[in-house]
Amino acid sequence: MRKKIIKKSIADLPAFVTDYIGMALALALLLVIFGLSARNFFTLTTFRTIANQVPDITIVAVGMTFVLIIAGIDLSVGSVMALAGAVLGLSLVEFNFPLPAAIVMCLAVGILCGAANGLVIVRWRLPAFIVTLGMLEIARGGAYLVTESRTIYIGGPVEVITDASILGFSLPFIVAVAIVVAGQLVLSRTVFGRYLIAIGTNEEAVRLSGIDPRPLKLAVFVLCGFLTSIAAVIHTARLSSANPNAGYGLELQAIAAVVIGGTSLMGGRGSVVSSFFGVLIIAVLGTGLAQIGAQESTKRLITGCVIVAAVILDHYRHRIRKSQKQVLVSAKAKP
Amino acid sequence: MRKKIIKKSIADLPAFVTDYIGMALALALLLVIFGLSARNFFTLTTFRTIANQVPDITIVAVGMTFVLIIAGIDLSVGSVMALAGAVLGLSLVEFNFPLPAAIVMCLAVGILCGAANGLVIVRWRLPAFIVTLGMLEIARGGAYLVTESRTIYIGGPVEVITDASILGFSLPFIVAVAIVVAGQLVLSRTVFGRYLIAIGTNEEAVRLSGIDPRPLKLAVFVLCGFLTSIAAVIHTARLSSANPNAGYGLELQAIAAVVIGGTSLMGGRGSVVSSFFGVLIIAVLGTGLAQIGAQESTKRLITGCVIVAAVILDHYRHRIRKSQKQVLVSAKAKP
Amino acid sequence: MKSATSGTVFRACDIDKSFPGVQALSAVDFDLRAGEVHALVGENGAGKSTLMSIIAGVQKPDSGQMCLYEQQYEPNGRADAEAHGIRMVMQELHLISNLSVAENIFIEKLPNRFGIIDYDKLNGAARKIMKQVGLGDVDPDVPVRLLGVGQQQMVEIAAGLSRRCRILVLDEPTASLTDREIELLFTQIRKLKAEGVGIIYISHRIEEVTRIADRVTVLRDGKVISTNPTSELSVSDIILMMVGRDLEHEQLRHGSKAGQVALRVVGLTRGRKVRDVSFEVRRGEILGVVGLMGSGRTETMRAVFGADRPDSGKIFLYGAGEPVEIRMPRDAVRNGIALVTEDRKEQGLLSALAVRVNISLTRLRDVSRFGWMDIAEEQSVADRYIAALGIRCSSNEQTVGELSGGNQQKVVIAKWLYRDCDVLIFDEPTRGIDVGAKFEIYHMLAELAEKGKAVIVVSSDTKELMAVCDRIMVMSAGRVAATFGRNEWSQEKIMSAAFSEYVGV
Amino acid sequence: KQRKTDKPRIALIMKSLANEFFKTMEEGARAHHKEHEDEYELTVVGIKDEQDVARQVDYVELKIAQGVDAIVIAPADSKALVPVCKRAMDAGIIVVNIDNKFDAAVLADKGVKIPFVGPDNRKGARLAGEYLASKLRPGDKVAIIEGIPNAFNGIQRKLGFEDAMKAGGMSIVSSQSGYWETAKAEPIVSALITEYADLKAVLCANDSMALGAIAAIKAGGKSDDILVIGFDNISAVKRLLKEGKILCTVDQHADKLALYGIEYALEMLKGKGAPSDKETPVELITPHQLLLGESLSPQMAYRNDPGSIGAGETLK
Ligand SMILES: Nc1ncnc2c1ncn2[C@@H]1O[C@H](COP(=O)(O)OP(=O)(O)OP(=O)(O)O)[C@@H](O)[C@H]1O
Ligand SMILES: Nc1ncnc2c1ncn2[C@@H]1O[C@H](COP(=O)(O)OP(=O)(O)OP(=O)(O)O)[C@@H](O)[C@H]1O
Ligand SMILES: [Mg+2]
Ligand SMILES: [Mg+2]
Repeated sequence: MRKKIIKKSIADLPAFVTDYIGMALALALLLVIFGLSARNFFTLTTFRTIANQVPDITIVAVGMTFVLIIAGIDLSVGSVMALAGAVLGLSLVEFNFPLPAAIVMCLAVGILCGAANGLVIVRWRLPAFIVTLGMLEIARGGAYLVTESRTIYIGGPVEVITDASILGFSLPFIVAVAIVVAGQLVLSRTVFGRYLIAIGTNEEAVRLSGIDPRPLKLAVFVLCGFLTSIAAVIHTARLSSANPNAGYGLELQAIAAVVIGGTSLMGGRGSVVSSFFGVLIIAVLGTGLAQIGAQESTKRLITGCVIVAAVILDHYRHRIRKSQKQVLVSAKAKP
Repeated sequence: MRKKIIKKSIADLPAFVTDYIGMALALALLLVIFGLSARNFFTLTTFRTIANQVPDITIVAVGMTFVLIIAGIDLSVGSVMALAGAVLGLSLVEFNFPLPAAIVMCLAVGILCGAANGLVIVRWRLPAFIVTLGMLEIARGGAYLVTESRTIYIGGPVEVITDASILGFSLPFIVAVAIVVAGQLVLSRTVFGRYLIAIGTNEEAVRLSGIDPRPLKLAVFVLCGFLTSIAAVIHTARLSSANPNAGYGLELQAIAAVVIGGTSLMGGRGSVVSSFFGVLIIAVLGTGLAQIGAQESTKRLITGCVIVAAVILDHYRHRIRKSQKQVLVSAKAKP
Repeated sequence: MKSATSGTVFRACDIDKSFPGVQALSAVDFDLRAGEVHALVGENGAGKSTLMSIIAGVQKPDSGQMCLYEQQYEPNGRADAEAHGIRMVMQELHLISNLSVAENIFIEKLPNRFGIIDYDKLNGAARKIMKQVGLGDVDPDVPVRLLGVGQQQMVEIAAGLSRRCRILVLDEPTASLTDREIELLFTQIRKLKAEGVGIIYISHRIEEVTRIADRVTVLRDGKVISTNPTSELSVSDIILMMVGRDLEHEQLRHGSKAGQVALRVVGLTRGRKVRDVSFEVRRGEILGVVGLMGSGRTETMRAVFGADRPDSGKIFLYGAGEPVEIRMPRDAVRNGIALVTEDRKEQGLLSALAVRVNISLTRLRDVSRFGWMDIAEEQSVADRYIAALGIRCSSNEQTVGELSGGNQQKVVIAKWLYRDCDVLIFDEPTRGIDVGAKFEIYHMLAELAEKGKAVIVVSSDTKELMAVCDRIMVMSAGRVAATFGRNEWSQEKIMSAAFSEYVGV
Repeated sequence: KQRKTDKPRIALIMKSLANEFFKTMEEGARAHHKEHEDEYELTVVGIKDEQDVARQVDYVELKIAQGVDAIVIAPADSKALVPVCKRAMDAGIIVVNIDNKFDAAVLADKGVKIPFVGPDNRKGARLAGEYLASKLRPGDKVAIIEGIPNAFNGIQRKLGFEDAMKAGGMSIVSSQSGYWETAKAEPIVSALITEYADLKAVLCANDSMALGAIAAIKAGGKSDDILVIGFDNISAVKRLLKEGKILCTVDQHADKLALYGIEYALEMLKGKGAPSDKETPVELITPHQLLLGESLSPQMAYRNDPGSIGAGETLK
């Protein structure tokens, strides 16, 4: 009886609340735990630190969300970020390009890598996993080639990007949030987004509905490459240097964030905003564990457990959503 | 006309030839290229070296093949290998267990990790990708914890494993080949194997046929963990020491090998023998590139291209297979 | 028909089952005697499949009891039901495409020694059972994915017949079978009857029901309307009870005002399935296509639509002298050709998404502005088609996968009606659709033709084609065997044409 | 074609050539080889990353198979590579250990002596630490960013830092691994400066991590309060030193490291000298030195500091 009432009242909440409530709860839980165990956790600096750290991975996670929604995957984001960053560094330091020109070069690299991924996947109908695994190696090789395996220190010329701030928020953070918002709107409110969800649900049915899924899929990989190169600009600016080893393991981190956010690896279901929550959870976890000075082994153990716990939580959230939807539907169906 | 005849004659070949011909050709091509460009490539020692270095990854690849066939994935193999190896080292060095007892401990760790993966995946119906990603972190943390982040030198006690040899082949190589053969037979000839293919193809249909797919899926993850721990024994023996960082990136390497071998990431299709070919291709590539003294960047670029080229080749192989199969259906249908 | 000899073996009392927004079954009583065929008929969404899946343990009822041989029966999952001797051939195909035919048939009990499959025994047993259902010419070793939908359905049936059971449920087994296979199935059913097996038989083809069933239960809106011996009922009685009104059962169309040639196909060839096929359809005309299973009808239509690349052949549209190039479905749709595919689950629907999303998919441009979705407009479009086709769903937000088979089919049709193409190809549009809806669909086809569309209907039900078509093209072994006009055809002529190419070989 | 030459064939087996430090080593060796092309033949192989120990074992085996005359190896693991090197020596190949010293206990277990030619990382770290200590007051809080936990070099550097800090009376509030990587060090340092608002210095076990530390400190607005020291003297830190963003780093003369090993191997091939360890110079690099002009040429340092060669004290 009691249970029913609770169910009912959960069901009365607007959908977007239950969409994000699980995430928000998880995040809050982490904050409380670290707030209690680290000394200076609840300070402005902690939050500024996190805000400073998340923009690049957030932007990559947005791209990854799109890729996962069409039931693809992109393992090359880390390497592509390194390559794009390397080209940015080279353009600025070796060729003395002005910053805008160098950024254009960098973005072009991301777009090209994304396009290469997309074209091969679409042309030969190959699994994205393996093609982007190939690109992971290729782009990393390219980054080594371009930088001669050296870290390129850039300094001033790129630091303007991180130094700019509006209302106390750094430019990269604002860009990242803008991309999240735009991404969510594209996904849920545009024809393009609708097609992507449809492709992720049943590509063959989309094709037989007279829509060619190939340019759309290609576009998604290009978009992911493009977003990755924006992340590369921000990453490079933050570290004032271009490192050919940058973004090592970024792909798994980004996928973890996106999946923690409830996007399905099977395609057809996902939310950009939730991915952002996923990124925040991972960032808070990292910062918190570092602040309490956890051992490497502890860090790994806890990170692993949080990842698994988050998806288990998501499982239950889905159940609630489902029952909620059912209540809604039957309420509508009655009259 | 000519084309038709070729098609026909290809179609007449027994299935296993076309199954492996693409792989064999790719391998032969690599051998020829390196034979021409490296000085001492075609020597017995080169091949002995390769035979020495493939057993552990081969065994992991067999486990991964099973996992991919049920449309799962196991990202934790590298970490689990490190953890199992660490336990092996600890048992031998700290607790002075006899080798068989230490091996039992090591295998138990693999089985436990696999079971943990499987249970969580099956119980909450979570995607294997994210659960095993969690395990990747957890097992690595465990390996650090157990070894206190140090390499444990073992020496003599484990070296007996690699030193044993039969007919000139080392024990690990023989074990690996035996596992490949057994794996292939299990997959294609046993009820268990056919159920796995069925689950990978259409889990819902399997469930509706009155077969509970959950224990089977669990069994596959346990099997993968078990095989990974056998690989850990071999790996540890080869290095005479247990390294907490062992198997870093092994998961992607194993998946690449398996997918190059034509196993589908979507499940329902795969072959253990082909995975072995995939492992060999990657090993020959690595050895060959090292022998000609390729730069790191070149190595990466070429490895990436070979991965992509291999799956493109596989695409065309499938086309041939398909036309062959269709001929089969109608040919038999006639009388 | 011989009436049942022995007593009741199964009884269900007062079964209730509701899904969110739908009372699928309310207070349903149902019983089955040994050695009888008990037919269950009703409109789409009447609750037939739901009742059967409860009996077969796939779903649990909300309330009510079931008794099997006077024993309380509460199946816990399908395997449990099978242990009780109840088997079901489900409406939707549930085959494992990568396994062989034989493996699919014996999936839950593969003959083995220490876990190693005995393929000789397996294939031998499969061959025997396949011959009984008319799959004798298929190799049991072939993976199921290489078979056509019709053949796959026969594999499902074969799987259902493969093990001894006391109760056999057949949920629309004949939906994509042609007469030849249906005869074979009936032979099997009679054999089982003689052995005392109770059979529950669901079909939308009422003539079939009157031929094979001993008793008929009519369901409407989840309630049992009546249960009567077949001998006491006529076809029109049954339809009246099902639909609640009388359907005129006469010819739908009287002469056509065929106009310009809308689609002309010349020398279309694709592999061995489609060989040098030429035909044309005019505006305002309905062309029926019949043939035996695997005769190449589906392949032909897929090739026209660009779903598969033909090896050769030309397609001319709307009387143009130049052939159009159709490389993919997109080109076909842009040229005004639509194809309602045969396999709705795999090829027609986004099962996990809402009805609204499925209907608007073909024409998103019209429910959006500058790439921005106009959800309100989309909903109103969806509601319009839901009303027009009588799709039973709780709202346009309901997930398509939750609808009954027939309603899913209507969603696919709605999607193409919304696209408003000039040439419409329907591949088995009435597969799994109830008489009422079938009638509506044929009305709709006629209406489309009236409006000047060119319509092609592929169907395995020759009688319904004869009711609605202007011309009927018969395919045999990938070739066009004959084309008949309205006054030329007869069931016999069509059948002999359908067999013609096979006899020669 | 088995082209037998009289020239000795030397194999240089490195860690990751994608790492600037080893890349520089490799280039130094290649340059040396170019100058002395008539004296020996050189092949260089490197592994993917530091975790790729097994691959390095394979490479040694490969080189044994190819029958090289000498192997100069920078082992990725100070224990796991010993057995295979012993096999090489059993096959009559001269083995010289550079960069990362083999574990003494394992060498003893295997009953081999492999000469080590390389710098004393602990000493280098101590030098940098002491320089830092001179800028701090006793009791100041400092943090260490370590390398990969089981890397011998990293452990030595951490110990050196600790030696200096203890001597100076500083308090080490945290010591975490940044995995040699910029991107991994950055969030850790960010967290540390939040947690310890009065942190005074960050000691990084390599320069790449120092880059991350500097970025974190800059983002935290503490550039003026916190000192950073690094290790390796990669090219990128030159400007940072000049700009005063990094206090000091340590140069082990990567470009010479490999060739010291090669020269030593050549000497041994000529039959001179029993295998004994050789210590190569480490040098503290401060902005001060940079202002004096380029740092002392390493060759000079090598000559000017003869005491550091040969008498390599064995470290734990
Ligand atoms: N899983 C489900 N979730 C929600 N509603 C369902 C579900 N399964 C069935 N329904 C609804 O229950 C009703 C009965 O469906 P059922 O499949 O039993 O009909 P049917 O008589 O078999 O129809 P058809 O002839 O079209 O196959 C339909 O309105 C359908 O939408
Ligand atoms: N490209 C394809 N992909 C998947 N299935 C296909 C494809 N082409 C044809 N088929 C399937 O192959 C089967 C054989 O096609 P064909 O056109 O010969 O049969 P048909 O006359 O339509 O008979 P039926 O549909 O009753 O089996 C079809 O049922 C169709 O579902
Ligand atoms: Mg039904
Ligand atoms: Mg068909």
